[in-house]
Amino acid sequence: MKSLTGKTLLAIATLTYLFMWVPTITLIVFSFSNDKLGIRWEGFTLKWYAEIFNNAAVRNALEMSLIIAITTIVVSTLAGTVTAYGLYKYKFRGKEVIRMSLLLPIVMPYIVTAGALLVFFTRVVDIPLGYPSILIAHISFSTPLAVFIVLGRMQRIDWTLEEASMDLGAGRLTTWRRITLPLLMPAVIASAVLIFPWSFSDFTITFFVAGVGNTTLPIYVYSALRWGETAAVNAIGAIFVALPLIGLLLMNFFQKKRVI
Amino acid sequence: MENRESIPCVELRNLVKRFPGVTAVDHVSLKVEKGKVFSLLGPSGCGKTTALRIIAGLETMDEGDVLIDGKVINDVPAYKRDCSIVFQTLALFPHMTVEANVSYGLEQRKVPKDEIRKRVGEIIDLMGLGGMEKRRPSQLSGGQQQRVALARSLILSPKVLLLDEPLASLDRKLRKGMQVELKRIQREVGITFLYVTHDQKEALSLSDTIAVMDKGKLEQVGTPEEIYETPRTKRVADFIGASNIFPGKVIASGNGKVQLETEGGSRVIALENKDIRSEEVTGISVHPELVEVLPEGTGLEGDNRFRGKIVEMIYQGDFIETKICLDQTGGLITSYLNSRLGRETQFSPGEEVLVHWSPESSNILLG
Amino acid sequence: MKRKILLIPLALLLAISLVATGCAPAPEKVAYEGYVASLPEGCEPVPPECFEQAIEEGELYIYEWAEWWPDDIFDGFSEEFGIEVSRDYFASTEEVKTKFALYPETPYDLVTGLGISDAYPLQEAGAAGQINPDWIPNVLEYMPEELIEMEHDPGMQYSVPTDMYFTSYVYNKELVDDPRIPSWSVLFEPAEEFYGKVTLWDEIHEVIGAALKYLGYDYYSDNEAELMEARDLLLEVKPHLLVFDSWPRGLLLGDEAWISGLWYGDGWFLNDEYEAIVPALPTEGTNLGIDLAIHPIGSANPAAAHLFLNYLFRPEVNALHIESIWYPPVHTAVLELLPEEFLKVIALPEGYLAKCDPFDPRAVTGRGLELRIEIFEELKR
Amino acid sequence: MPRGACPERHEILRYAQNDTKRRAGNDKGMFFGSFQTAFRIVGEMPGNLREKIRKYLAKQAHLPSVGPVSIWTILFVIAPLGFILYFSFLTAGDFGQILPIFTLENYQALARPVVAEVFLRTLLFSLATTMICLLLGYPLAYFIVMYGGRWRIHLLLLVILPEWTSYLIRLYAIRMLSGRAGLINSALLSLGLISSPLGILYNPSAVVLTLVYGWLPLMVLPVYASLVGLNPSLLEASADLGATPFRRFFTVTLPLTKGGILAGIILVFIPCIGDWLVPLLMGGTKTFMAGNLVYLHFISAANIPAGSTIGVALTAIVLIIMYLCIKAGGKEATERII
Repeated sequence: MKSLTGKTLLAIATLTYLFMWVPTITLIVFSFSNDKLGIRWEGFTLKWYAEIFNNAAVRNALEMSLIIAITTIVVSTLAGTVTAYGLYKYKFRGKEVIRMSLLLPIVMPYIVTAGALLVFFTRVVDIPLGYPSILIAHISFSTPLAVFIVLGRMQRIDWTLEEASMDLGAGRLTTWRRITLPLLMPAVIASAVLIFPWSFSDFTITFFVAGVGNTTLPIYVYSALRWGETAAVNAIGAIFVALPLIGLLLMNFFQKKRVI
Repeated sequence: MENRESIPCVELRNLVKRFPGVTAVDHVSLKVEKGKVFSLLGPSGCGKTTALRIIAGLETMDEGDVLIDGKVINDVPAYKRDCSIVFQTLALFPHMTVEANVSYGLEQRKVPKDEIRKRVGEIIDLMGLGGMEKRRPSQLSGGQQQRVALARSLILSPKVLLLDEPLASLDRKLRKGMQVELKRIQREVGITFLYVTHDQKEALSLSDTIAVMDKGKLEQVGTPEEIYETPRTKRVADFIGASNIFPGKVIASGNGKVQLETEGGSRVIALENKDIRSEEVTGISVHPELVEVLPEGTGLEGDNRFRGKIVEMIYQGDFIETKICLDQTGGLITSYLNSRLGRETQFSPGEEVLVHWSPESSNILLG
Repeated sequence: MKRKILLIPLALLLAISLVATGCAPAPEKVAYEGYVASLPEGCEPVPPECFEQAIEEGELYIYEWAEWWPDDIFDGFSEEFGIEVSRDYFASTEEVKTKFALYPETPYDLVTGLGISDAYPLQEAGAAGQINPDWIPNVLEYMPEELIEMEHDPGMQYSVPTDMYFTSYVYNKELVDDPRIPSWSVLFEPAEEFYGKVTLWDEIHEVIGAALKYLGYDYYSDNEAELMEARDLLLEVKPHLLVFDSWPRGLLLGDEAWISGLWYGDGWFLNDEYEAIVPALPTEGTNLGIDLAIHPIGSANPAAAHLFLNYLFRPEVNALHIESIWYPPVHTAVLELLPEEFLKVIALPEGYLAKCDPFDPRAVTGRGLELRIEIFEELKR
Repeated sequence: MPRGACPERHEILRYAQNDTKRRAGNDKGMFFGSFQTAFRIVGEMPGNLREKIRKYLAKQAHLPSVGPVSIWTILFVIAPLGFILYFSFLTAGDFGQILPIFTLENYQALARPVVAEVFLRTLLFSLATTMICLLLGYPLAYFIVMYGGRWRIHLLLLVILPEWTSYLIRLYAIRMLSGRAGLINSALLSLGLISSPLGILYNPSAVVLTLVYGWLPLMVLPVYASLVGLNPSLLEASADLGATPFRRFFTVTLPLTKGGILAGIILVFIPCIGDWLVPLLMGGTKTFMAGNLVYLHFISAANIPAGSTIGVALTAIVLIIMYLCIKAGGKEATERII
């Protein structure tokens, strides 16, 4: 890294990281500030963290968002993995069409999708606005993400391993469970890691298709922050950055430098 | 060989496999004897790997039957077939230890844990892998990985072990060592090996029987000696390394000899073979090491003597690859001269010489 | 290694989601006699059949502004009747309008905080359910006669007023010194020194209505010439604006906005928090806004909804409501319960109400609506 | 925007009531209804035809894996889009109803100068955002790949992790950070770099920078993936042939990572086109974007057909851009999409 290029790259990278992290760091810092607007530093407090558990609205919204995000992750990664497998393994007519139509949910403007789904759910099919509509919307969106991530991994996998397993006497299912899935796992987890923030913080689509009793965290934040206080919301934001960070650090600490 | 009435370990009957635009396996029938090493030899893309994969059940055939131990197993899925394949890429499970890799097959067969442990221990000893049990494949050398792959298949005591160019990824020296090792292991466990390779030397040194394939068709089946010394067709002759091939027609026969006229117009003599009808003959081949080079002064009398000029001499260590341009036809003939002899006779490029080989050395080609 | 690292945060997430899922205590059944007996003096009970049904229903779904009405009202209601209240929040009433237009039987029991220009289209689109007057004796008891007989909903069939609002503006009295206060001109023709410190609502009816009013026309006008004049005025002021924001609280508190179009009640609400900010009642007059609660046709708990409306009109509950939102009340008996300082909120200049325009459907239908949307689009582009 | 000539009140009420009745009754909606019919038709088929279908299905080994998601996509992605297209030809009632009156007016209305202006601004903002993302994201990804060593994954996670906090919460964090009383201004003031607070927010550059902030990770990820996939010996080879690092980058690295770059462009540019929250929260009075226009008609004006029409136009633009990107980048662009 002694070269000029190296130094320039380091500088750009550092600045970019700073750019990406400053808002989050501010958020974490001010989540400990006594100022209820979350703008100024007015002494250390933990009360906003307590507030998360005391304020029923915040707690319900958080719970709702987590349930939706976790369900979405589970269904989408499963469906995405299975679909990617089919797309990779079989040759059939219409494969390209399917691949391209899977791009649609990723590239469509959110607000158009949101409107389309709202109209579709209310005017065309009678799918109740609520968990069903939100989950359908989230899964429709996240599954393609998982498909493409897993598909990417599949292109780098040695597929004779699967044949080797069958040759050694393992049936299709056992092979899936013991060989294919472990090999795909990094991609499955990568999709979960990307789907979580997407589903957890989606506002536009959820906001449109949410029904009775479905105030998710982003909806609450949007509704409350336009007028209300921000400090408790800062605390929630802080938790969601801090948790994975702490997890990472712990893992690093306990794990000897083992290579996969 | 013929008088033994045993059931072949593996038998293919009229096997056909078509891929879009190409017939990979074209009506192949063969029998693999129990306890022997049988090689499928051929250039890459000749369909040998496809045939192997069909036997393993990893590919379905379009026509024909596969039999193991006399039973048709066309519809038996891969995981129920009594054979095991060692892949060219080895296909060791990267996320499992050596031990887990080796015991994988036994676990699928629901073998009791104690027995698995015992058999894994045995095979690891046999393979000389002691101490590597807990390592992952990525932490092993190429040769060690090879052994793990072998152990993983052998531990199942399959009726036949299918090897798909297993040594291709090793360097030359390691490959030599592994060939010897393979032979030893095969003798020790007594399992039938069906070996796919494109390396004729490997096939010659390892096999009891060799089947040469080209473009999906079986060209010739025989012992290594038969294949080497009497290749039946141009393609086999070419592939096995007999680089002197003279296409031609039989023009006369008698006295236990046949006379052919090559496309260039020379006459060559070969021994007559009762089994061969002369219309079928398409030419002859001569191994370069059987081609003698004589100083120019030597007489032209006798069979298979031709005048020529040395165009190239390539020192190959134990022999000198000498290319001679024949005066009569302008064609090239290759001779492997013994290095020492070569020095003694002191041929040099550009020199006019006489080439000669005995009629016994002429091998009649049929296709 | 990578995959184990990533599993930990996921596991932690799962863990907190489990912790966060608390259990609500099982509500106790309440007897009608106890309810009637415990009613504060002067309050009317709902009839027994409504009460029994409400207890039976046991839940109430409300759609409202976040962080607006105090939690105490809902907690008190839940505690007294053992009815679980579940609330969802909208960020603008327009959103409510669209959702109900597309799906009129969205199963909320009550939607609160709607202005008449929001509630009227809902009513006309068939989304507002009939309110049973027999089940809200306490509301009728304290509701002024003129609010029961409003033109757009005579007899209070589809909506119940909960409080009043005026479209107005606020200014920071320490930063803004303009002799024209409290005229609308401060907002619509700001002095040069305030360029970039002025905000207007991000809402069609407020921004256009207020401009019309400043020009001396009816707040709900559908006259094309008048509306075009309002458009020209707005386009003229647009370059001097900071943003269009209906809720510029953060901007006002951070001294980023000095003059903001805002509802009168919210002005006092902010004043309570930041003393420099004061609302102005425009001399030209404004609209006479009524906040309404509607009872959607999709409601699954009609009795609980009526019981809640009845409960909301108990004077001390209403006082809680009014005190926390700082909006003028519609309840006739709540004034004496409010603190002294609240008088400033309701102390209107003599005859001011006469200058305020009551709702007129012309603004939300036909040409009036069409022109408004055109103007708004032109303004926002 | 056009609306139906204001129908008499009783007509509207009748429409609303009929509509409500339809939903309340046994009618399962046109969609499920047609499904039922389809099932019935299949059930009534003669046996040999059913047998044929069964045989055909038996050949389609990919169906169990690809089928469910394909059906899902048709049902919940393509069908809603189709209906938006359908609704864009209808007329809106005064109170948000969709009246089944066919009209082309919504499309004629797309010719308004407002639409052109807003769409152009949207494209401009999105383009600027994408360029900045590329200029920041590519070096970052390059840095991680070349110098990350065994910290690569960690460095990459540091790019993704901020995403784990709700986008909205972070938007508000930026607002409080960049406001007049915010941290940036107070820091600059106390350092004496400025004499009065800067107006950082509520202008076009605030919108673009916030969009960059939001979408940067989606540029870094595909570029990172394509850089990791590069064979390092290629770089060495070109160095061996005497290429300077600079030339080497432009003649070898950049062309070979084209797929990743195009995927990044797709992933950043396209969401930007549809964004409406950032201009709403960060923008001033001159940052109205296409997403906001959809919102205005769809929600503020409750005119579903008009909102649908703009949405359809927006989707068409997005699809054209994606088509161009895929054409330029070949299959790789879609394969590297994440």
